[in-house]
Amino acid sequence: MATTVLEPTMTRTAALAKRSVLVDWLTTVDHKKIGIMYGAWAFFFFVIGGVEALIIRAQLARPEATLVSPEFYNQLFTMHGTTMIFLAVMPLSAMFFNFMIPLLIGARDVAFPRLNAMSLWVFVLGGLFLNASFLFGTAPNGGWFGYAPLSGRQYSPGPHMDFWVLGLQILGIASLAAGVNFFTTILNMRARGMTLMRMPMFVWATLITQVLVLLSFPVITVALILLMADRLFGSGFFVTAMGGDPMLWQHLFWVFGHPEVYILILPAFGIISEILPVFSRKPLFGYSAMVFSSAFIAFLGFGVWSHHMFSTGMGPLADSFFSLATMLIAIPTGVKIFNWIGTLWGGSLQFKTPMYFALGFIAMFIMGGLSGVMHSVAPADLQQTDTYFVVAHFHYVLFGGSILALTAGAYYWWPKMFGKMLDEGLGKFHFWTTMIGFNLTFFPMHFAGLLGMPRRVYTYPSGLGFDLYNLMATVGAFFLAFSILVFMWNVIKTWRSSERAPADPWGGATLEWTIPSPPQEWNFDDEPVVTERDAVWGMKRAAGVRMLPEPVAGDGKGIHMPGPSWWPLVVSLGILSFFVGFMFDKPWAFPFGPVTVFGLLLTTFAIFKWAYEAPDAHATNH
Amino acid sequence: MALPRALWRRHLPLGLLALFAVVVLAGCAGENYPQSTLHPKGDFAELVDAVFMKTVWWATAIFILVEAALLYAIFKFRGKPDDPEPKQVHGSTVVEIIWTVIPAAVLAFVAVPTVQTIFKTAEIPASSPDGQKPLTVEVIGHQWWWEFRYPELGIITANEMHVPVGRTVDIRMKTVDVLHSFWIPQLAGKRDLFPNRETRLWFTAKEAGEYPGACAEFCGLQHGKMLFYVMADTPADFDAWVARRMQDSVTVVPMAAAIPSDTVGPAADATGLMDTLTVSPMAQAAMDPRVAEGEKLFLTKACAGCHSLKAVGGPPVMVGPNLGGIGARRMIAAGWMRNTDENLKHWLQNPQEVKEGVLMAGYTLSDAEAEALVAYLRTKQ
Amino acid sequence: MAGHADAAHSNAGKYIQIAVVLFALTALEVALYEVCYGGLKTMAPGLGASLEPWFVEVLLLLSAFKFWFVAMFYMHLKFDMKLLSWLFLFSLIIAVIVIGALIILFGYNRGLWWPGGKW
Amino acid sequence: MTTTTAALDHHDHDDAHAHHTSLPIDNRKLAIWTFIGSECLFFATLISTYLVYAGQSVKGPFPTDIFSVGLVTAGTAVLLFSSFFVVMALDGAQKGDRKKMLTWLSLTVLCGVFFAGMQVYEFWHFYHLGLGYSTNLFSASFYTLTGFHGAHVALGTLWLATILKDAIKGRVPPKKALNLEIAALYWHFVDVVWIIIFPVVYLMQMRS
Repeated sequence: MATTVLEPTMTRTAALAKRSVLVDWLTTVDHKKIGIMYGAWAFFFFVIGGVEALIIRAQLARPEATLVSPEFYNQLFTMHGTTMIFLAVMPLSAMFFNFMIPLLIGARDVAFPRLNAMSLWVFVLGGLFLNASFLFGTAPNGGWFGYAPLSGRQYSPGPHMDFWVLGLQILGIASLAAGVNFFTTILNMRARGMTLMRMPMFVWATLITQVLVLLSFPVITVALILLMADRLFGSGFFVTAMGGDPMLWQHLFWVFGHPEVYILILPAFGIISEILPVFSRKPLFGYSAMVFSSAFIAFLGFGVWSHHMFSTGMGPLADSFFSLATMLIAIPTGVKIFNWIGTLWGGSLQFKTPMYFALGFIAMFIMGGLSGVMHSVAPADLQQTDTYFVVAHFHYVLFGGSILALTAGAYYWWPKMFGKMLDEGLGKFHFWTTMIGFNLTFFPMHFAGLLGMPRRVYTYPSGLGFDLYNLMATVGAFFLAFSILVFMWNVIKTWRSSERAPADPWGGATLEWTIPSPPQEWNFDDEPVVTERDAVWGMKRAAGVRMLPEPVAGDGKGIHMPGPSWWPLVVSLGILSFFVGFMFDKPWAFPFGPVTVFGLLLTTFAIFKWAYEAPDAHATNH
Repeated sequence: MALPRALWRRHLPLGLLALFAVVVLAGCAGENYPQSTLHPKGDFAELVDAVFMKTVWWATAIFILVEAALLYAIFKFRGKPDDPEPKQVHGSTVVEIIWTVIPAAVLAFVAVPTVQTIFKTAEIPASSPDGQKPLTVEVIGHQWWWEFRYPELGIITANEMHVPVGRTVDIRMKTVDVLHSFWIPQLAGKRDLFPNRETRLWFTAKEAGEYPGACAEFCGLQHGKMLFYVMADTPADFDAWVARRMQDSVTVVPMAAAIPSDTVGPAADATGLMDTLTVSPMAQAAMDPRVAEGEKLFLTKACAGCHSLKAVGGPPVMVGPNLGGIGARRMIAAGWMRNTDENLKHWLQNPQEVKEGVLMAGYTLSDAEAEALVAYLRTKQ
Repeated sequence: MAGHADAAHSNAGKYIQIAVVLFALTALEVALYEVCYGGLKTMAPGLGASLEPWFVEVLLLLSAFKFWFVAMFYMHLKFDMKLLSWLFLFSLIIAVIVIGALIILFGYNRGLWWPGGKW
Repeated sequence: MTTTTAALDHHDHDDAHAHHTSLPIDNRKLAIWTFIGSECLFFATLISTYLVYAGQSVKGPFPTDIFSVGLVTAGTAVLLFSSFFVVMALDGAQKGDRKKMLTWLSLTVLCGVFFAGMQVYEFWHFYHLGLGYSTNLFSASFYTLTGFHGAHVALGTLWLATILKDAIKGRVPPKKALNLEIAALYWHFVDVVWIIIFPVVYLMQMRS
């Protein structure tokens, strides 16, 4: 808003060249760099969570095994769940939100670039903080659901669950800030002519996901605050001796937890809805139905949380209500699957790797969806809940759903993000190894569960008939790990290749394919104008061409871009310090010790500096 | 990669299908799965199984139809890059309505029996199939073992619940510490245990047999080894079992054993009580001299501080499981190990090795001492 | 952008009127409490007794009015984009669902309105 | 801590103003409304907790032993008036009436300080009546609910004071009235939350 502060003799390029690479990435507010960092960190955490899973599977390969101690096992499955949900799948989705949303809606950046950078750094620091617990041998051990009173002070002394309670609060800040940011971005930064009903499906999915984040994360935040108060300040919210009720934790957790499931899967739906039309060369079937079904799923998502609690004995009325509400969700979800198949129908299917993964997603998600309907049958759920049947179900949804879709998205958008194509041969090899490994791992779990194997057990006796299924799952898990190695090899191979990707390798329908790969810092030389859904197909049709001509790189002259800033990173450090303080300050003072106070002051200070930072809106190459 | 790719293409679907078949068939094969939810042996489990199988058939039918449609589309509409643009269809309201209504109708077929079963299973029958009043059993969860009380009979036992076939069991549950979940898959679904609220469940065993159960709510370190057995006896066997519990040898239990549940460890002055103790007639009568030795050890080695051997009339609150009839139980260490002499000895000598974190500390026992204890406990039938 | 709502803005007089209403409603709330349970109970026992059964309902109603006035006029929802009202309303609906459901579920668990609902 | 993001939203001047917006509304105003929507669930959860636990404490002191309606009614009135003051200040800011803006904004900040002070006094008073944070279920849920509201008041006061400082230096011309409008929206929200808390916590709990 103030006048531009620019050294008149220095061009932007020269100014940026002076900064070291490290400083550039630490201070960047560019949504594309932030997106790439989200992806890199999320993949790092994904590998950690995967290694945890492999150790779990190795321990369970045989009955009565003693590979790991029960304590370490409990830490492993707690951190595996927490990591995969909060540090892998959510931020992998965030990678695409960050990189793709401004491109898909034809914007220069997100609404609040610095807030965006803050979300990233808070997420990274929160993730590192959670995993740092392993270094002290005190990783969280009370399950990703942290049920009280086991997670309370009496039954879980030591810092284990403190790491969890504080780590999730930190991560919640990142999610909420990103939620506000992307909600605003999508509603307010769309290209001219891009009405809501012309938005690409992934944008819709993102918008609805942000609504879920904004309305569900405050609930878990409060629940975590209550648990933190119990653990650190001696209150008794979940201590029955004081009149507290463990049921409250369960309700609050699942009021958040169920929408969270849709936070994990809706972006996947969005990615699939982008990929299928492009590789079927045919628009998405039933666009409006897809929009409304997403919205309906999200809304119902707030009314079904107690289906995670059928075994607590809520009474027949509540059980019936939550049973029926849960079944209702099957309808819009079915509509989605049918519409995807409708999109394929009559198309001219192009079998590239993204399409492979997208089709694999549909095939696997149907399975996860149907086992989900089985859970909605409350009496049947009394047999299934907390067994390997549930483990099988949600891995079909989260791996067979989310991860396959995110992988599809990675293959699809890789050329746009990095300017190089991932190898098709390796990609398809990756696909088949994934499908085999995935099904070999998780399909037998259905049976282990139905035959009576509970979840979260570090070992099981022989003679109950679980042995074969567990062995299969373990073999499958290592096969699945191999498929991830194939993907990593593909990435390295692509990295080292010098072949450049064209701007529009797939014949895309959305705006990102009209600009060079990778995009220039300012995204679009001219703000695009949209006149219809699948805007770029419209442009191609209007021009009578199959492919638009390769765009010429612009010089970005006169385009206002936000400048880099240190303050998002500093605020994140302040927030981290604030929360870490609660762990180490206990003996010093109640309730705020020096580290917490320092964190608070640093955060406040940095926010003020941030607020009054000169808006470095310099024009490029003026 | 030309060769492998061709191989993949040709054999992969078949291979997956074969694997699928093996897994499915293995799961259906019955008798080898004593903890199975698919082979109900009680009325509650049967009600659940009936509604579950309904869902399974619907789900399977839908699965086959939708996956078939998907596969058909994949194979039918393969295109080449230079094919002409296919017809640009944007959707169809009629089709959308159809595929909204049909699943809704299918769900109605699932929803109705679901709600019926919810209400059926929620209601504890007023009388058993055999006409008797249901037998009340109180289940108390502990980290990491199960206590069972029969208030009408005055019996307390642990980790092995005896029920008569044909008589409904009315279960009332509570936990003394964290949440647990009570689950005997062949007889009934799960029900969680809360510290502040009684939860209830019921079932009637239809066939005599030994039914393994497990804790199904994560409850800390040894959640994995919090197992138990339900022994469904014929009415005659059950009466015999009750009679044996009534006659459990009278063992002097130090008063200090009645310690509150949150304190841990042996009664402080258990050894001081030795002077007042007399060896029980039963131990004296036993042929094996180790039995008398074992009884002495049971009292001096602080076992009695946490465990009672009396199923009836023992102290109301004990830290450790009640051991009335321990000699005849199928399993030890909360359903984890077979109750053989060898295992029992190992357990007594190395409880932390068998079940790390369990409250039973290692009271150094020589081999001879452990064997004497085993011999003594074995007499508790 | 900032000026878009200016034309429709209510003037200071309107704001004062609303302030007065808010103050009056608050006074009514406190008075209701005083009559039913507080110091005025002895002075007007009949009135207190007749109002008492509706105490919670009336209080919630009065608060809802206050809430509505502040949101509509002070927060300009009445004059601003409809989207903002929907945004707020949708959040409030979810919030009320959560509060209501929890109260119902816990009341049920404690056997408050379903005899034998204690399991 | 979610409140931190609110401050950031407000102070974030990054919005690429060269870019048009799709809706006739500034990014920051949309963002604060989004954030307020999110905050609804934050307070709904706290209020739920308080209500679910009402009457569940196993030992005293209980609300009837502790609360006195007088002081908190004064605080309530002050908070309501501050909402009125801040709309007047905003009116001044939008019309370029600097004196009007400064007067009413100063009053608003004073109200914020008074309310926060009232709460600190109240907590101190309750503490000396034997109601520590972890004394019983009532105390913990009461302090958590009203404490987080108080933290919002404190943050809002700091925010408004910052704008007051800018305004005194002449940095809040009419075209920047949005800065005040956003803070005012947040302030009103804090007020409506109290409109719920006051009867639910204080008046209803005092029933004997």
